[in-house]
Amino acid sequence: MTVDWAAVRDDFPILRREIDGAPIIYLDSGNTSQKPRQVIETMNEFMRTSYAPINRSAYRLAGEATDRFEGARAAVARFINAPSADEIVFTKNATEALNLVVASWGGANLGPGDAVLLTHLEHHANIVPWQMLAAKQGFELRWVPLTADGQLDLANLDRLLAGAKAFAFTAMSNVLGTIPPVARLVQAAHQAGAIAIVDACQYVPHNVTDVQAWNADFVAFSSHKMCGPSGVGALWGRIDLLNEMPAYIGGGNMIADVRLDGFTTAPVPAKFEAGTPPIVEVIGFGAAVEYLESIGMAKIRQHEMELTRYALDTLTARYGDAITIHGPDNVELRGGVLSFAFRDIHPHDISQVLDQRNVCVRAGHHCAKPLMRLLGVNATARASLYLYNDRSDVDALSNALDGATDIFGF
Amino acid sequence: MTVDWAAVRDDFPILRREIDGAPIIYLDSGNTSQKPRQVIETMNEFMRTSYAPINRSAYRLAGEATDRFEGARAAVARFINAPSADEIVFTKNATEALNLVVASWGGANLGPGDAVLLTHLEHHANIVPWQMLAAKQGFELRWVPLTADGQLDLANLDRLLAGAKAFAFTAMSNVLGTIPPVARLVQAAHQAGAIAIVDACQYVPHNVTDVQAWNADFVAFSSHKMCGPSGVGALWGRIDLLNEMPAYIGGGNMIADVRLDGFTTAPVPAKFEAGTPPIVEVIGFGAAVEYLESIGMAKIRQHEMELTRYALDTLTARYGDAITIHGPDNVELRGGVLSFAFRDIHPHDISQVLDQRNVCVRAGHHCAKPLMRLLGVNATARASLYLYNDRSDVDALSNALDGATDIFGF
Amino acid sequence: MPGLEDLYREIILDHYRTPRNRGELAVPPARHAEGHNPLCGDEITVFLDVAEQNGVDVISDVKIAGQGCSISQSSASMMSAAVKGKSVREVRALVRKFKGMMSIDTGEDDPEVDVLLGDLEALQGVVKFPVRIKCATLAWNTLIEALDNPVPSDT
Amino acid sequence: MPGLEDLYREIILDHYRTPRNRGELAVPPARHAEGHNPLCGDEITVFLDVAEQNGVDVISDVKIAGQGCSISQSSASMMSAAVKGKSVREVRALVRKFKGMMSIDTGEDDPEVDVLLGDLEALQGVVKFPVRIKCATLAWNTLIEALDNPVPSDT
Ligand SMILES: Cc1ncc(COP(=O)(O)O)c(C=O)c1O
Ligand SMILES: Cc1ncc(COP(=O)(O)O)c(C=O)c1O
Repeated sequence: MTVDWAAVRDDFPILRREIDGAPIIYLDSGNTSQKPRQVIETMNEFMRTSYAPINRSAYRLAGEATDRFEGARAAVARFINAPSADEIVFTKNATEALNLVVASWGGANLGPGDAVLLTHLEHHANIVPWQMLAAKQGFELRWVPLTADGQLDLANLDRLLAGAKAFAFTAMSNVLGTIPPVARLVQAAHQAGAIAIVDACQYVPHNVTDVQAWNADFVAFSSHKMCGPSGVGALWGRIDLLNEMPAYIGGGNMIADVRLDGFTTAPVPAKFEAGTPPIVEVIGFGAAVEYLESIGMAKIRQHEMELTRYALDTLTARYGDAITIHGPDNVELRGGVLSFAFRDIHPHDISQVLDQRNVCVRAGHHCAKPLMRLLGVNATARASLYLYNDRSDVDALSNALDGATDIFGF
Repeated sequence: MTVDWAAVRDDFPILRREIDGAPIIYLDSGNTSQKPRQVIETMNEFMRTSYAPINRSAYRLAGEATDRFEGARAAVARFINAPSADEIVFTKNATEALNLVVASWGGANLGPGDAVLLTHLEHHANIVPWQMLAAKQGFELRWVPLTADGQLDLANLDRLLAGAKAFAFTAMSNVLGTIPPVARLVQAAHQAGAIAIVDACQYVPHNVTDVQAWNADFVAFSSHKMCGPSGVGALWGRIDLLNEMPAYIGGGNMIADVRLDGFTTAPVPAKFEAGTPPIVEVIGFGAAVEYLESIGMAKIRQHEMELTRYALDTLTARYGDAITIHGPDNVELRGGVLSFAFRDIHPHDISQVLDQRNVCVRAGHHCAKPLMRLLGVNATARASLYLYNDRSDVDALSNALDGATDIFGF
Repeated sequence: MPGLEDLYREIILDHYRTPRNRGELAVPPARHAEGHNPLCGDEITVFLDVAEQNGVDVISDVKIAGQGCSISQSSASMMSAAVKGKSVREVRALVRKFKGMMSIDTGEDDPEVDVLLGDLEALQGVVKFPVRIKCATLAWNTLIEALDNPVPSDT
Repeated sequence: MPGLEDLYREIILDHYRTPRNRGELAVPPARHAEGHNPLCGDEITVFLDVAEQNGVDVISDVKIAGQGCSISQSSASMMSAAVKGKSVREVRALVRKFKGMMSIDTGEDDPEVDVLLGDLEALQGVVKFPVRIKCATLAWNTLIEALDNPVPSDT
């Protein structure tokens, strides 16, 4: 069955919003995605008719809400093919999910003489927590370098992994779109005796994800980048690791017992979910994965590959050497994230000119300053695609770029 | 001007939901509060027309969303009379706010030989984080005991504070309703050279809050208990303390710069807001405080005091010795949280019987197990009141209790 | 009260008011485990004496301590009566059967053991009240803990 | 492009293409500070030589290093031209005036100092593009940092 992409587009109310009499061309989904009416209405309806505490009260309304909350956990687990819903820990975003692993697993397992391997592709969320812990516990950080077209340079992977206790890497770069060979990296990590932590924040929204096929140990992602609400993310972890790990943040729900002189922890996942959770947001997250499933992740990936190909071709055909699009050219190896340099115009000015035509792209360092330095820039403009984008959006981007040429006089 | 409380009640769509043909009697607001249509609609409308990233992208849609987000921060600051909106750090809930203070301020300032003073009234959120840090850094925890009617016993306060570096206490007990004399406790802490950390999670939703009048150092609270969305809380802190404190969780937004060998932090409050924030939820939180302001916190407090008096009188008049309501009898000294024991019936059974008449109360330890042990119970039933409750709700509770008498045969 | 008859059957209230096998057993030789219901604060401790009889491990004695609501207490009491004297293998089959009645999937039945729920069927009504399922199963999960992961004793 | 004339005035583009006072000053004797715009990754370093002349502290030289968009770079360039040779007190007054033009409240003006924005008025159009205000003020905030909290020099 083919997907009616125009109908998909219609699911997103904001795409009908007009500024200066014309609709928005939203090309910033790598930053955060828009929400379909199915998600908005689920949250709206839930707050109007069914809002109640989770796992704390015993009346029917609360039981119903708890069932929906746990149903969303099961839906998220299924979406990434996790063996069990108990292995899904809800966090506030992917950043917290990564910090949780670093502080809890890393806090208990890393010390002087140890090493953790990262890559030059990483987002700050998968760098700074490690730097913070390394400063405290004194282990070494190592980095997988990049090839000229922005792929991981795996030539020395085994040497880099030798003696490492963890390998933490992105499944898709938010700057270059690069999709590393996740299963192969996990295998290399395991062979070296390291655990594998996957920052799948950009991957899960756009691809079929199977954490068991990856054979990873931890996988982090965020709801807001995958048609779901802000305010919630998820950590999937192998149950044996989650069971062993010490508590992360302390408070209600994560305890079995508290006495004046100490506490014992609740079973996973409650152990890592202190305090009142993002109740409405988790339920909206569940609606988001159901929405994506109703279309099919394989089809979404196909759609985005075609659109990415179209964008790469359109922009280079029209602007030739005046445009540099970073990252791999082969759309099998990349997602629909297009970071580019255009003439000598600063990305912020490009974004400004594009915004005049309602074309929304991000200009900046994309929370990946080390990568920016390697690219030799301090910012790029970035157009990022999602299921609700189509060729007309790419054309609008291409046309609007001309305006920059006018003003900056080339 | 008097408030039209029936109109207030009408603002909450869920109160029109029926189960078994009768409306819900929601008496569990101490757990989490219901949402008025003004908040639901703000979130709904924002997601339909204005959703965009915050503080990251430069196009107009993103600028607009950032302004609304920061506008909500200003609204929350004003609501508690904070000197500056920069002193409001958005967290995922009050629990995270307290963990942030403990891990960041406590992590940098507490070690062997130091002491922190807590009270027997505390919620797990203000106990467990301290126990976790104390286990790592080896300082002493001390406890302010209670009087027979559930107030803080301050007879030995100065002795308990001697040598303490922090005094962390609740501004209103979620079990007994007790409202300690916050300003006086802050002053005592300061006189002893300790900072004062106020868990105001139950206080801010129900009272006029003035953090400057309290002269506190940190104040934590949650949106979901004050008519706002789940998934967001706030920490207010004195700017000089926040400026000095090390980062808490690491990632995007909280940095000024990141290099392979380390990072520098952004100014407060960004320093403590790593990753994509709960965008929609913060904006909904802003709508919630505006909603509460439009009614007036002094009037809400007055309404709840009257209703609490009515509840205390109604229940004791009808059930006499068969009911024990914990906490102070003077409604000036307590909020509308009524924990009670009824005959010898277990709270869970009470809740079950009440639920049959759609009366929603919480049965359990209320995340305050140390306090439960002091009360000599392992659970209580708790009815908690808010602005949308009225005398009919109290009457419904009182009538439904009779059902328990029937079944358990007294 | 209409609607609650299925939950509060007379036999359940009887076990609640007059719990069987209350108390503790000396540890060791007994083994024990503690269970918590985070929802309502219920705490239960199950003590077991396991003895070999004719080459089979048998629950020769059982005691229940702790506090809880009518459902968790009566379920514990009825459980204690049901498991006393049974072989460990029969007890495991009974736990599976009981949890099955609570609509919790516990995998395949043991084809070689035949156990009957008997009085325990009175608890069937709990299924209509999903939040109470945790109360009804608390003692049973704790029993399995006491068999598989007992609290280490000091000696 | 219609709508952007107010932002990209000719004089602004001129300062962007031909920035004044680019470079560094030896530290010490110069003082310097770094500024970041987290939104777009712009980085700027302001170097200042402050010398006493007739009993008043004067900005005797200024250099700007770093990278950024047209607005942050032209604002830095125009700032450097404007502050060179001015007394520190005049410079503070100018910063207040400039930020006032950017609709940022900076409190009372200094009643005893009279400064003119001159060419800087070309940046007034930025106010219509609120996200660019941070670009326009980056150099100015960094200038104040260099005066009040310069990066410590090694000697
Ligand atoms: C690759 C990658 N990792 C981590 C993150 C952090 O996600 P969040 O901001 O939702 O915590 C992002 C998004 O900003 C990302 O693109
Ligand atoms: C007194 C008190 N402190 C802290 C908390 C924790 O709040 P949250 O669950 O929103 O983090 C609560 C609510 O459960 C509370 O009542």
